[in-house]
Amino acid sequence: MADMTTALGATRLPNPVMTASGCAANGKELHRFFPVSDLGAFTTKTVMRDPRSGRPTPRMAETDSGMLNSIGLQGPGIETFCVDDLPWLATQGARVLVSVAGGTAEEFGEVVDRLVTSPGWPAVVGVEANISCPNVANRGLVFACDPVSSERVVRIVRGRVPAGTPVFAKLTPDVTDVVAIASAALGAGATGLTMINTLLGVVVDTDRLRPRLAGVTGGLSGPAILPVAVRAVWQVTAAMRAGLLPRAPVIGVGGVRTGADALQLVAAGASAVQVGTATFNDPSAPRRVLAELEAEIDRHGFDRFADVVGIAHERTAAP
Amino acid sequence: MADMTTALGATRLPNPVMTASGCAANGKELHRFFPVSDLGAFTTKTVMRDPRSGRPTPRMAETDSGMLNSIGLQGPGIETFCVDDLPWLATQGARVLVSVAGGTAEEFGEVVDRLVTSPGWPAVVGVEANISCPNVANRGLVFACDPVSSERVVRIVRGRVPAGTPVFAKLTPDVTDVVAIASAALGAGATGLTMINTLLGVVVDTDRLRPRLAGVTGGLSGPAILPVAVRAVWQVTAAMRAGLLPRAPVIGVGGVRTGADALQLVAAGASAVQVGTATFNDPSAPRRVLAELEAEIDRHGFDRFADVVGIAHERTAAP
Amino acid sequence: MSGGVVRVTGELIAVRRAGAYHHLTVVAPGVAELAHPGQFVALAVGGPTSANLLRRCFSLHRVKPSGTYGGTVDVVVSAVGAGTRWLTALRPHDPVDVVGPLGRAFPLPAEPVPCVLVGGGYGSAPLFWLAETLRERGCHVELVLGAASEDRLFGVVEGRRSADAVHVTTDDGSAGTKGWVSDVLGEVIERTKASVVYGCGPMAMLRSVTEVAAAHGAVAQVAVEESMACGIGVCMTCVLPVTGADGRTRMVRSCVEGPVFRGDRVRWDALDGGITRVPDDAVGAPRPGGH
Amino acid sequence: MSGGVVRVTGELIAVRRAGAYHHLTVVAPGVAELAHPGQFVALAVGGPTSANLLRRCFSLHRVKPSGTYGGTVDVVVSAVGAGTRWLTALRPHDPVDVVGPLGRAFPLPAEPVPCVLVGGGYGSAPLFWLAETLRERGCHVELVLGAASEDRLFGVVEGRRSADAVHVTTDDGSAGTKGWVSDVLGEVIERTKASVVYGCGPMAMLRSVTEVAAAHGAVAQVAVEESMACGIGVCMTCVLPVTGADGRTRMVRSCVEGPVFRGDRVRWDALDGGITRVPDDAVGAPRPGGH
Ligand SMILES: Cc1cc2nc3c(=O)[nH]c(=O)nc-3n(C[C@H](O)[C@H](O)[C@H](O)COP(=O)(O)OP(=O)(O)OC[C@H]3O[C@@H](n4cnc5c(N)ncnc54)[C@H](O)[C@@H]3O)c2cc1C
Ligand SMILES: Cc1cc2nc3c(=O)[nH]c(=O)nc-3n(C[C@H](O)[C@H](O)[C@H](O)COP(=O)(O)OP(=O)(O)OC[C@H]3O[C@@H](n4cnc5c(N)ncnc54)[C@H](O)[C@@H]3O)c2cc1C
Ligand SMILES: Cc1cc2nc3c(=O)[nH]c(=O)nc-3n(C[C@H](O)[C@H](O)[C@H](O)COP(=O)(O)O)c2cc1C
Ligand SMILES: Cc1cc2nc3c(=O)[nH]c(=O)nc-3n(C[C@H](O)[C@H](O)[C@H](O)COP(=O)(O)O)c2cc1C
Ligand code: FES
Ligand code: FES
Repeated sequence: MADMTTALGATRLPNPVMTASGCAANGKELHRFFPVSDLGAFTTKTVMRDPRSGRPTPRMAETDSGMLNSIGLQGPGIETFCVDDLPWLATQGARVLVSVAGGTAEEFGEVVDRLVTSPGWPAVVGVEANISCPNVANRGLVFACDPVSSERVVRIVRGRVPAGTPVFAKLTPDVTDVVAIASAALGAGATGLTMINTLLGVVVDTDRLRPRLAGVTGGLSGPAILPVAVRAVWQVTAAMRAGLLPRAPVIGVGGVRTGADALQLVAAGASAVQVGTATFNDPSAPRRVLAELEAEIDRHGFDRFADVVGIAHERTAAP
Repeated sequence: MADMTTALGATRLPNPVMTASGCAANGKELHRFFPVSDLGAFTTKTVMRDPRSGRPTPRMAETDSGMLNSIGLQGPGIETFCVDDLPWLATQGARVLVSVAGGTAEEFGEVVDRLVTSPGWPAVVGVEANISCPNVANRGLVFACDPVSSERVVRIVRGRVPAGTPVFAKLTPDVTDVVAIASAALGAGATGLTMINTLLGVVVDTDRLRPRLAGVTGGLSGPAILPVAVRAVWQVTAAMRAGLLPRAPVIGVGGVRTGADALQLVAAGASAVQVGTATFNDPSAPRRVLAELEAEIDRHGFDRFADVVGIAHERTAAP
Repeated sequence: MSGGVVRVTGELIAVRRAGAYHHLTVVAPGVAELAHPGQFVALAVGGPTSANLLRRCFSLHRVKPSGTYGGTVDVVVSAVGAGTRWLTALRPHDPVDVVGPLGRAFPLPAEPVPCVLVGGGYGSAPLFWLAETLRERGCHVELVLGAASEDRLFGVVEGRRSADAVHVTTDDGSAGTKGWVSDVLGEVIERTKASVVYGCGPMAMLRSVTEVAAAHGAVAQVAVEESMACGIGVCMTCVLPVTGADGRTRMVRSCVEGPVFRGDRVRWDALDGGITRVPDDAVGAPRPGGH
Repeated sequence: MSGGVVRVTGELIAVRRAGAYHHLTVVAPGVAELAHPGQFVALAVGGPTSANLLRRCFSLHRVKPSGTYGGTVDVVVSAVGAGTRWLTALRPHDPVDVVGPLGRAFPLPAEPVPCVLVGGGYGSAPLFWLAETLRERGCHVELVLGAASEDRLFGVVEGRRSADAVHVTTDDGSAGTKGWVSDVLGEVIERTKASVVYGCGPMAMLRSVTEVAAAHGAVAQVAVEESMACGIGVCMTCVLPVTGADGRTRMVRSCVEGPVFRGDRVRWDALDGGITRVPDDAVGAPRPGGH
């Protein structure tokens, strides 16, 4: 069997499959279906400084091969996270990628400050800055829609996370030029990039003739968006290979349901893969995707997972 | 039965359902399944100045609830279009929305110049400027990714199309701020907007471990993208209702397979709807969608289609 | 690992019409053994080529922990959309992908007190098993079953076997008393001296069941039906505002902390026209000027 | 309106294994009546909840314009992916959504000349009907059927009824001559003095069939298999470079101008490793510096 280890900056993970933030809560629920420590890492629900109730309901709408959600980052806040959730994950032996956010750049910093003092901190293998959330200071424009805001947040997070711990910036695909945002994040010191968050969408309820979500807009996720995720990973990796961006690890996410889906992201350049919405269909999806991805790597006769990362760039004839 | 007529600027159409450009060729093939004159309008395959061979194959990849295509605007050029295709459509009594493009802003103008002299011109109810195509002069960046390029093209097309004939600018969703592009197009004199073109995507062939499309990237279409189309129409319509954009008709396109799908776009603000990829599944999809949309309007008890346009904005509680 | 829930590819062994509904029996080894009345299962729909990613949730109507085929679960399905139409078109021996049992069951009284069980439409599905469980514990049990019309009533005959009495209402008077369950509920509570009222059905009904129960000195335990993307507690789509023992309202997940809630704890005031607001006094509610 | 093609919801009446393949018979009124050998049908897959939007194309194996159930069409399906697995798992009486007949049929010789028909794998499916049609016109017909292994041969027995002789090759020698169809084809053309060779199968085979035919003075008519999104001529995904009567190469749609082409008109030089280039001399080919 192939060596499935993968490197995210200085951190080495036993395998490249993770949960996606917000699609696995903080571990206890999925642990009923498989041991959370089986995964390369467990990505937690984005945590903010204070408790948040999230948005009104309906918060979800099914769409063809996907769904729309508008949870609104409901959560108990960083204090409860550090006291209840992180220690539990640590006890299970999980490697934790902690997703953080703030309504302002400074709030990201406050969340990280509290996080690094948590007794569970040793279980943390990285911090994912979810910059695909609204910037209160900038008319609610998503941080990751703007290179300057992206830069500011990443710089603060990077400054407060101990140097040995990787920081990933999670990008939205809803931009004209994802490479420009990636460049801003890496320029500000991000170890790597997580791509992609959901696409902005609206579903109209054709009985009530109004938006189905109480919050009108929501994020589109699921297999429907896999080609967009593969494209985003492809573009950023291509820019790195062309020397237009510093080389950095990419975590691919968006629409992964099978090991073959994961392999698409990996061949396009992802060093790790997160499984989100598919978990709602199959509670053991992240664990199953890992097994299937291992089988794919073996089928192709590779000895090491790392040899497959970005391989599709090499196998593409020059246009 | 409800009055299904709809207005696109000065033009009145008997009903709001059209083919989508590039998904119906130029009419002869679909005419075997239903009379093309049944539709509100027939949108032709984007035509450029010269004959074009398009891109190498494979040009398509199926995706979950959608597909990727990279046709590369294959076509016989405006001369053949004017001699063969437009007269045939005119003979059938079709109302034709002619989709035009160019590798440069000036090429758009040349295509229109030839078009307006065509004997088939009286059948033309509008010109759709497909500005979601690469701008040769600007590193191949899609015109509609940039407000300045969008403006330039629309100004040229508007200047060469007789004043009574509406000009629609077809926008890509692959931008940070679709309202800004809409604003540029309307500012340059577009009668209205067609939204959306495909989303950029990549599919990796997990057997060959290389992109499935010979051209690497392609456009994602089909039901998978309906929520993105509805969102784009929603945002632009909301901006119009808020007085941030001049009021103008919107043609909704992206993922429509049923009358209920069409109704989503209409309730979000579209005055007409185009059916694209669904035609590959069901050759009579545009005609069927029209019948189903009529049934939906009747079911809701509306007398006039026009009363449903944008209704979801009125029925949404202020956030 | 299982923690009281399993995922299993079961097999449909029977599907039969029951008025406007379909009654499905599925072999689902492991589910029946763990289940209690009020819990639900989440079924995948559409098969391997499905565009419908999300599971559909159904109350457990009955379970048989063992049997000729292994444990079976029964559900009652109203075919209203793509997923339920697919499920009700299945044929015996077709595979059915089941996750369950899910959610919190109806809490059972410690003492053999009289109980009234109120079901609206297919909402009555879990009540017969509950009735039998309560009667085994010595409770006097009466059922109130309501629906829009006779064909949308479920289990009236079954109810006569499971409970001490059955009362029927229909909106159009096509069976039983013309009117709503709430019109007869007060009288039944009074006469039976019920101290617990269990309810399952549409939200508006649960609200009035809660009100009528309170007015007659009974506690309401209601099983709510919120849109659920995951059913297992990981997505936060299924929340509704519920007041905790500490008196504070939180947006809680109805799939793991429910679907059964004490009626008087649900913030019915936040529910209106298909939208549930976040009450201003909820923990973490948006404050003017941001959080 | 029909213009030689219909869309119809048919009904599967039989599905049986044939070696590595499944042989499906579908009642599809209207299709059989219009069809000719070499044409194909496009079948929808996955049913109403399907995530697979695109139809799958299959050569018509046989048609019966009338019969107990109305006109039927037969196809031979190799289950290789999501859509073909779904089709081959269907059961009798399941609905099958058919568009057809599609494409250009094999052109038939005006004179009763000897013909050789070459099929690779399931590519032999349309050849038996073609063989019978040719023999009705007085042609001497021999078949060459090849596959990787015996189980991937289709119709050897049927071929003996339909044609004057059948020659078999397999890559692994598990049946007939070990080797490729092209290894035996030359000899068969020479012996029968065939003037037309019909081919259906993988692209590489069609290329060598074309070459061998040319080397022995015969014309090749080959049915190609390109990825098709629509099958009806509206999407431009299925193109390949073909030289026209005017000597100029164009990217032509194989679904409406094919799938049958004269082998010597196909620009095989542009096909390599699963990618088909646009030849530099094609009409409208990209020129350095743009179009
Ligand atoms: C705890 C619980 C128990 C339930 N018990 C039963 C039962 O015993 N019998 C029964 O017939 N139905 C029951 N329902 C409702 C049932 O889940 C929905 O009718 C079903 O999901 C509709 O699916 P669809 O594909 O037919 O409809 P669609 O409208 O196509 O569904 C689209 C999406 O909306 C969701 N949705 C639609 N309607 C509902 C609804 N009423 N409640 C929750 N989600 C919905 C679906 O799950 C899906 O995600 C229950 C729901 C819950 C949450
Ligand atoms: C004119 C024509 C005639 C054909 N005749 C037969 C036949 O008689 N018997 C038979 O078994 N197969 C035949 N094929 C091939 C058959 O269409 C494919 O095997 C089938 O589409 C694969 O679908 P899938 O869902 O199983 O595979 P997937 O890989 O899931 O399909 C994904 C997409 O790729 C397309 N695709 C995949 N493989 C092929 C292929 N080999 N050729 C064209 N498109 C492909 C599919 O149509 C679909 O759009 C024919 C194809 C064409 C174009
Ligand atoms: C219900 C739901 C909640 C989510 N919450 C978060 C979140 O809190 N933080 C975050 O970074 N991404 C969040 N996401 C986005 C996912 O992490 C992921 O980026 C996206 O869903 C695409 O992956 P998928 O298609 O595998 O789900 C959420 C997605 C869903 C569906
Ligand atoms: C095969 C194919 C070819 C297309 N060609 C064009 C084109 O020439 N011009 C254009 O403006 N849009 C073109 N489009 C985009 C469609 O017109 C439409 O905007 C898009 O596909 C979304 O709609 P749909 O989901 O209904 O297909 C093409 C789409 C497909 C799938
Ligand atoms: S349905 Fe996902 S948390 Fe309840
Ligand atoms: S498959 Fe669409 S044009 Fe041939």
